[in-house]
Amino acid sequence: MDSGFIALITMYLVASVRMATPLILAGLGEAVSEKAGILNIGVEAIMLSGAFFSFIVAFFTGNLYLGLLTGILGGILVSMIHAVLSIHCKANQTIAGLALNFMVMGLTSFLFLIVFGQTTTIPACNMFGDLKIPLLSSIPIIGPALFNQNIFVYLALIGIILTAIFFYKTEWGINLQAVGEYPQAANSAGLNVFAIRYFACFINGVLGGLGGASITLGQLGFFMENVTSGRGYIALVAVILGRRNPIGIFAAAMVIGFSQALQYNLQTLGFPIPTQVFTMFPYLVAVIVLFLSIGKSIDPSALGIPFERNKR
Amino acid sequence: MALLSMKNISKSFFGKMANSQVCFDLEPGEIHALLGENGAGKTTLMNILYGIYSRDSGDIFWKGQKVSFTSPRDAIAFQIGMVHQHFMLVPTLTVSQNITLGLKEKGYPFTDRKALNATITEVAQKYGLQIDVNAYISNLSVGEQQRVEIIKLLYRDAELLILDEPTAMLTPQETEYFFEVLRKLRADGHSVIIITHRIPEIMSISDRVTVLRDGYNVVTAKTSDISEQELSRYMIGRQLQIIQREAVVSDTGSEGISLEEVSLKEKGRERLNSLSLQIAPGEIVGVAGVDGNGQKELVEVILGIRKQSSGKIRMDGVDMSSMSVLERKKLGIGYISDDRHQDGLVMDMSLTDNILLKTHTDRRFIKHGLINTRLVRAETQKAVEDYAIKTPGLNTPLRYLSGGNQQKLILAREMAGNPKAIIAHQPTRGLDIGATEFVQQQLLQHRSNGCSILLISADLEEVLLLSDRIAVLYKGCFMGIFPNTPELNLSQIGLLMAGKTSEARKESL
Amino acid sequence: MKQFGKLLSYLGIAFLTLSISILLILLVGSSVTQAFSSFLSGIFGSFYSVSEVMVKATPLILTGLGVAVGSRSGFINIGAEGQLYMGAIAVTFIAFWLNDLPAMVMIPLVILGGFVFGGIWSVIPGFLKARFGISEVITTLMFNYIALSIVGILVRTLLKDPASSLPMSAFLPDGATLPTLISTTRLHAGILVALISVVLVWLLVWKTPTGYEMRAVGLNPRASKCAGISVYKNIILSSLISGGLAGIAGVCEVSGLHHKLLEGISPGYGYIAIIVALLGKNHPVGVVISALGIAALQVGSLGMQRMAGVPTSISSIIMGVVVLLILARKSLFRRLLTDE
Amino acid sequence: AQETTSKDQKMKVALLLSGPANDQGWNATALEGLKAAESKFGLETTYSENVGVADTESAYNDYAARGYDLIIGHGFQFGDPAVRVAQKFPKLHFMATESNSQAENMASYVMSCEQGGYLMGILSASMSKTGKIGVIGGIEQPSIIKELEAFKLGAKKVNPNIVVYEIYVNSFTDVSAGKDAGLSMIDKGADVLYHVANQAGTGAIKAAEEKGVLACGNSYDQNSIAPNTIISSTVYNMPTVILTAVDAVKNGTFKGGITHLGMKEKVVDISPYHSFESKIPEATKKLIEDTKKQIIDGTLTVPVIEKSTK
Ligand SMILES: Nc1ncnc2c1ncn2[C@@H]1O[C@H](COP(=O)(O)OP(=O)(O)OP(=O)(O)O)[C@@H](O)[C@H]1O
Ligand SMILES: Nc1ncnc2c1ncn2[C@@H]1O[C@H](COP(=O)(O)OP(=O)(O)OP(=O)(O)O)[C@@H](O)[C@H]1O
Ligand SMILES: [Mg+2]
Ligand SMILES: [Mg+2]
Repeated sequence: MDSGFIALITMYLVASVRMATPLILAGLGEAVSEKAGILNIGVEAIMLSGAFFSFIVAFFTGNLYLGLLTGILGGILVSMIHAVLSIHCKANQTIAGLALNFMVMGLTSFLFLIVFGQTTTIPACNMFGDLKIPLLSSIPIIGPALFNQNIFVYLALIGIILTAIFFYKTEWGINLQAVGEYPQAANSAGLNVFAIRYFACFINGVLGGLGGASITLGQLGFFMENVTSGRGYIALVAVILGRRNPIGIFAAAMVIGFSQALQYNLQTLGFPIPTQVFTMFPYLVAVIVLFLSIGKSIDPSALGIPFERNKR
Repeated sequence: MALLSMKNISKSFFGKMANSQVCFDLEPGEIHALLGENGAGKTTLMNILYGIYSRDSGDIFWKGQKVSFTSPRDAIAFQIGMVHQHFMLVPTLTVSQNITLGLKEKGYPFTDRKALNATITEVAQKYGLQIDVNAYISNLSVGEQQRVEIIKLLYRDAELLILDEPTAMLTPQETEYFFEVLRKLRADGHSVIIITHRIPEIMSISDRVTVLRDGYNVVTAKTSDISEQELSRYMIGRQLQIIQREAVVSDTGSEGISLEEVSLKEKGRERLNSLSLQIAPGEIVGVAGVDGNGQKELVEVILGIRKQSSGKIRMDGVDMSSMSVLERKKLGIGYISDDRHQDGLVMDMSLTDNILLKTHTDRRFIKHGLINTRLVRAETQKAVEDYAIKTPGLNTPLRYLSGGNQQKLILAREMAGNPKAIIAHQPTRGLDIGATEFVQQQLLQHRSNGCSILLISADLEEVLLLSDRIAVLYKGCFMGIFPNTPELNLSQIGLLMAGKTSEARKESL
Repeated sequence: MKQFGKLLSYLGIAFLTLSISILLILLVGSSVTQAFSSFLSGIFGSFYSVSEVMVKATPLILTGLGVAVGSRSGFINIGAEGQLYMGAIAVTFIAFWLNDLPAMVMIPLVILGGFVFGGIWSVIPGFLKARFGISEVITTLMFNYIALSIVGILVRTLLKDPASSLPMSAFLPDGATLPTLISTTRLHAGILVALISVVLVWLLVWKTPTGYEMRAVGLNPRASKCAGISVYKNIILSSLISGGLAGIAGVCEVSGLHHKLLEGISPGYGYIAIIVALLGKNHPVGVVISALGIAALQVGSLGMQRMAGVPTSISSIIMGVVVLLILARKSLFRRLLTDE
Repeated sequence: AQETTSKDQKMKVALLLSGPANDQGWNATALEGLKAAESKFGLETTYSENVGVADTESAYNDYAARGYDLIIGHGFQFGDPAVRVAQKFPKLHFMATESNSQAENMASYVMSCEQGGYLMGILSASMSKTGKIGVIGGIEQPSIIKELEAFKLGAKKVNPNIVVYEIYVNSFTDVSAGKDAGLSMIDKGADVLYHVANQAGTGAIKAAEEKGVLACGNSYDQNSIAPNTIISSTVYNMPTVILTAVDAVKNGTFKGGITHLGMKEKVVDISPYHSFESKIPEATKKLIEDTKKQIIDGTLTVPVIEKSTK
C-alpha cells in the first residue's frame, strides 16, 4: 500500500470516529434502555439537554469536568421524565419521547435566551483537547483515529467495552434481557422489574447526556439553539442498525460517520450536481444497510409495553 | 405449628371477587392439593402468597410469624418457590441462566457459569431429572420447560413448592414419574401445594386437600377421609350431569373433511408427518395427545393458516389444499381456537365488532359497500340471547367479559349459519362446568345436524365423552385411530400418547 | 361521577399548563396580562386571525388523519413530514406538465397525484415492514430527510423557475391553484379538502369491511390472520392511505397557500401530526378537534411573540408539556378517576 | 419603554427573521440594525424570529393590519409573500432583502455580498502557504452562491493555480456539520477557510482554530470568536440597509424595485485585521485596499454568479 492511500484511509477514519462519537454514546444508552423494554425516541431531547447543561456550567465555572457532570445530569433529567411516564404512568413510549423532543427543544432555546439574552457575540467555553495516548496512537491507521482524540472518544470506546461486558458477561445483562423479554418471568424470579427499567433509563440518560456534552464540550465550545440538529434520531438508527449490540452500534455509527465524511470529500471534488444529493447520502446509506441486514434483528418481546403487576 | 397460614384473604379484580375471606393452612412436610373449577380463585390465591398480586385484605403467617410479601423476591427470601400455570421462563436465555435468574450467586455479577452448571446438574440428577443446561428455552418442548421450572425450585432449595397445574401437559406415565419426584421431595422435608383439576391425581398424591368455589374455601380435609364423589360435589356444588352421545347419525351422502398424507415441515423440523384422516358428516373425531405434539399445526393446516408441505385436504370432495383461509372458511368451516385471546378475538373491540370478524365479508351484511350496522347489531343481539352471554352491552369491549362469556361469543359466531365442519381446539379450556356442558351439548347438536367435527382436547375425559373415533397424535404422527367403544383400552391410549408404541402393542395383546 | 372526575382531570391539566405558561412569561420578563391578551387576540382578534387558525389546521388535519389511519392498523408513521413534501412535489410536477388544463380537471388530478406520491413514500416503509419486518419507525424517519433533500434538488434543477435564480419553482398555472374562500384572508379550499377527507376516512375506517379489516389487524394481527384477513395487504393499504393523506396536505399547502414549490413549506407539520393523532385518539373527529386546538396554540403564540415579545419557543414547550401531562393524566389524578 | 407625551406619530417598523434572532450572525446583525434605526430615528420597532415559510404571509399581514409603516423580511423567501400582502395594503411599505420580487410599495434590497467575498478570496489566497483554501456554504441559494463564486474569483486573481475546496452543508444552523466540513478541508491541506454559512460557519471557524490554520469571518467582525485565527471578516452593515429604507420612507422616496447596496453605500465592508495587521504582507494589504477603491469608484465590477460553477 502506498503512503498516500494510507493517509487517505487514516483521514477518513479520524473523521468518521469524530462524527460517530456522539452517536455511539447516545446509541449505547438507548440500547441499554431498549434491552430493558423501554423505547425512548426522545434521544434527541436527552442529547440536547446534555449539550445545554454541560455548556452552561462549563461556561460559568470554567471547569470542564463540572460541565461534563452537569451534562450527564441534564441527560438523566430528561430520560427520567420519560422513565416515569413509561414505567409509572404506563404511557405510550413513542409519544412521550416525541413530546419530550418538542419540549426540550423549546426549553433549551428559551433558557439560553434567558441566560445570555439577545447577543451577537458567541458565549464560548473551553473545550476538551485531544489526548494522545503514547504507543497506541502510533499504530498506523487506527492509532490516529482512536488514540489521539478527545476524552469523549475514549469515553465512547470505554462505553462500548463496558456495555459489551455488561450485556454479555454479567448477570446484570441477563437480568436486563429478562426484563425486556418477559417481565412477568423476571418478576416471578425475584427481580424488581421497575427498578431495573428505571436503572436502564438512568444509564440512557447518562450516556445520552454525555453524547450531548460531546458536541458542546468536545466539538464546538459553544451552544446554539438546536445544536444537536437531529443527531438523536440518527443515534436511534445506529441502535437498530447495530441490533442493540455495542460493537454493532459502533460499526453502524462508523458507517454513518464514514458516509458523512465521504459526502464532504465528494463535494470538495466538485461534481456539478446539487449538493443535496450528498446531504441525503448518509440517510440513504442507513436505509440501504437496514434493508441489506433484514431478518436478523429481533426486538425484545416486551419493547414498548408497560409492565403491570396485577396483570397476567 | 403450621408452616404457612393464610387468614381471610380477599382480592377483587375490577369489582369482581376472585378470593373472598379465604383461609388456608399448610403443615410442614405435607403435599396439599388445591382444587376448584376454572376461575375459582386458585391461581389468584397462590399469586397473592407468592407476592405477585397484592391482596385487598387478610394476613399471611409463615412459621407463626406475620409476613407481607410485596413481590416474589420477598417470597423467595423465605424459601418459597412457584411454578406458574403459564411458564415463567425467558425464551432467549439458557436453561442455566433461567434457573439462576434473580439470584446473587458467588462472584455476582461475574458469576462462574461453569461452576453453577455443575451444581445445577448435580441437583437435577439427585431427583433423576435430565436437562441440557446450555440449551435455550425457546428450543425446549413444554415437558422439558416444566422440568426446568422444577429444577429452578430445587436449585433454590425451596422449602415450599407451589405448583399450579403442573400435570396439565403430561401424559399419565409422565405424571406418575413426576409424583415420584414429589414424594422424594416430601421425604426430604419439603412442603408442596399442588393445583390440579384431576381428582384421581389428588387422591394419589396429596395428604390434604382444600376446595375453592367462587372465591370461597368450602372445605379442607385429609385426603384419606374424603371420597372422589364428595370432592367433585364440593367443587361444583351439585352432581355432574351425564352427557349422552347418540348413535351415529345417518350418512348424508357428502364426504366431510378428508386429509390425505398431509405433512408439514417448518424450520427443518417435521411438524406433521403424513397424516390421513376422514371425518364424515355427523361424526366427531377426537384427537388425544399431549399438548405440543402437532395439534396446533394440524388445526392450522386444515384452516390454511399454515401451508402444508405436501398432501391434500378436501372438503366435500373439493380440494382446498391451496385455498386461502378466507376461501376455506367460506366453504363452511367454523373454528374454535385454543387461544381465544390471541387467535379468536380482538379483545379491544366490542361484541358487535367481534361478530364481524367472521361476517364482515358476508354479502348479507354489506349495503352499498358499507357495513350494515343495524343487521350486525341484530345478529349480535341474537347471539347474546341464544348463548346467554352476560354483558353490559353490545358495545362493551370484549376485554371486560369473563373468559366463559368470551368463549360463548366465539361459539355463537363460529356455529352460526350451520357450518359443514367445525374445528374445535380446546373448546372448553378455561370454562366453568356449566359452560363446559353447554359447549359440549352444542357440539353434539351440530353433530346431529350432520356437521363434521374435529375435536382436539388435552382433556382425555372430554375426548372420550364426545368422540365417535379417537386419533392419538404423537410428535406429528397418528399413532392409531380407534372407534370409541366401551372396549377401548385406555392404558393403551395413554402409552401411545407418550409415544411408547411397543409397550402399547404389548398392552393390546 | 366518573365523567365528572374525568372533566376535573382535564381542567387540572389546563390549570397546570396555564401555571407553567405564566412562569415562563414571567421569566422572560414580559407582562402576563399582555401576553395572554395578545395570545387570545392572536387567535380571536380578527376575522383574519381566526381564518389563520384554519389555514394552519388544514395540513395538521390531513397529516394527523394520515398518522391516525396508520396507527389504526399498527403502522407507526413518523414520516408524514416527508410524505407531505412528496405531495408538494407531485402537485408542482403535474401542474407544469398539464399546464393549460382547467381547474375542474386539474384540481382532482393534483390531489390524486399528491395522494399517490405521498402514498408511495409511505408504502415503501409499509412494504418493508409487512414483508421483512423492518421497523417503520426508522425507515419513515429516514425518508423524511431524503424527501427534504429531493425537494432541495428539484427546486434547483427540474422544477426551478427558469426566469429566476432563486431555488423555487415558478408560480403554478392558475388551473392548479385552490381557490381562496374569503378574499381578504389566506383561507383556501384546502380546508374543504381536509374536511371531505375526514368524512371519507371516517366512512372507510368505521363503515366499510376494508376499514374493519385494517382496525382488526391493528388490534390483533394474529386473530385477523386466523379469520382470513390478510395482515400484509392491510398494512400495505393503510400505509398507502396514511402517506396519501399527508401527500394531500402537501398539495393543499402548495396549491392553496404558496402557489409554488419551495423548501421549508412545512414547519414540522408531519411531526406535530403524531401528537394531533394521539390527542384525537386516532379518530377522525378527534383529529379535527385536536388539529384546531394545536393550530390555535401555534397561531396564538405567534401573536404573543409579535405583540408581547414572548419567544415562540414557549409554544413548543407548552405543546410538549400538554402532551406529557395528558400521558400522565391517569396517574396524576388517580384519586379523581377511580370510582370509590 | 416609557411613552412620550408628545403625540407626533412615531414611525412603526417591523422585522421578520427566518431563524433565531440569537444566531450571532445573519439574523442577529439585522436585529442590531433595527435597534440602531430605533435609537437614531426614534422609531417604534418590533420583530419576529423563526418565521417559517408557512407563516411568512400571515406575519406580514398581521403587522400590516396593525399599521406598521415599514415591514422588512430578511431573506429571499420573504419576497413573494411581501408582494402579496403589499397589494392589500397600498399605503404601507414592504421590503425583503436578497429577493428579486418587487411591487409598487414593495422593494427588494440586495446586498452586494460578492464584493466582500471577492476581497476575502484575495486575502485567503495571499495568506495560504499550501496553495489550497476552502469555503463552506450554507444552503445552496443565490445570495450564498454569489459570494462563494466571488471568493473563488478573488483567489484565482492572486494565484491562478490555487485549489479552492467548496462544501455546502445545506444548513445554516448545523454547527457540527460546519465544523466537520471545515476539518475535512483542512485534512486535505487547506490552510485558510472562509464561510458563508451563518451559525454552521462558526463551526468551520472552530475547526480552523483547533487545527491552527487561518480563517475569514462573515456577516460581522468575527475576530472575537477566534482572535488568533480570524484574519478579517466580511461585514454586512444591516443598520445601514435598514436606515436607508427608513430614511426613504420618512422622506417619501421609498419606491418599489430592486436596490443593490454594496461597498459604495457602506453596506458591505471588510473588518480590520486586528492582530493580523502586522502579519499580512504589505503588498496584500495594498492590493485589497486598491481593489476596494476600484469597486467603490466603479472601475471594477465583481461579477454576480448565481449558479454554482464546479
Ligand atoms: N389479573 C387479573 N385481572 C383481572 N381478573 C383476574 C385476574 N386474575 C384473575 N382474575 C379473575 O379472578 C378470577 C379467579 O381467577 P384465577 O386465575 O385465580 O382462577 P383459577 O382458579 O386459577 O382458575 P383456572 O383453573 O382457570 O386456573 C377469575 O374470574 C379471573 O377472571
Ligand atoms: N383490562 C381489564 N379491564 C377490566 N377488567 C378486566 C381486564 N382484564 C380482565 N378483566 C376482568 O377479568 C375477567 C376476565 O379475565 P380472564 O380473561 O382472565 O377470565 P378467565 O375466566 O380466567 O379466563 P381464562 O380462563 O381465559 O383465563 C373479567 O371479569 C373482566 O371483567
Ligand atoms: Mg382462569
Ligand atoms: Mg389458575
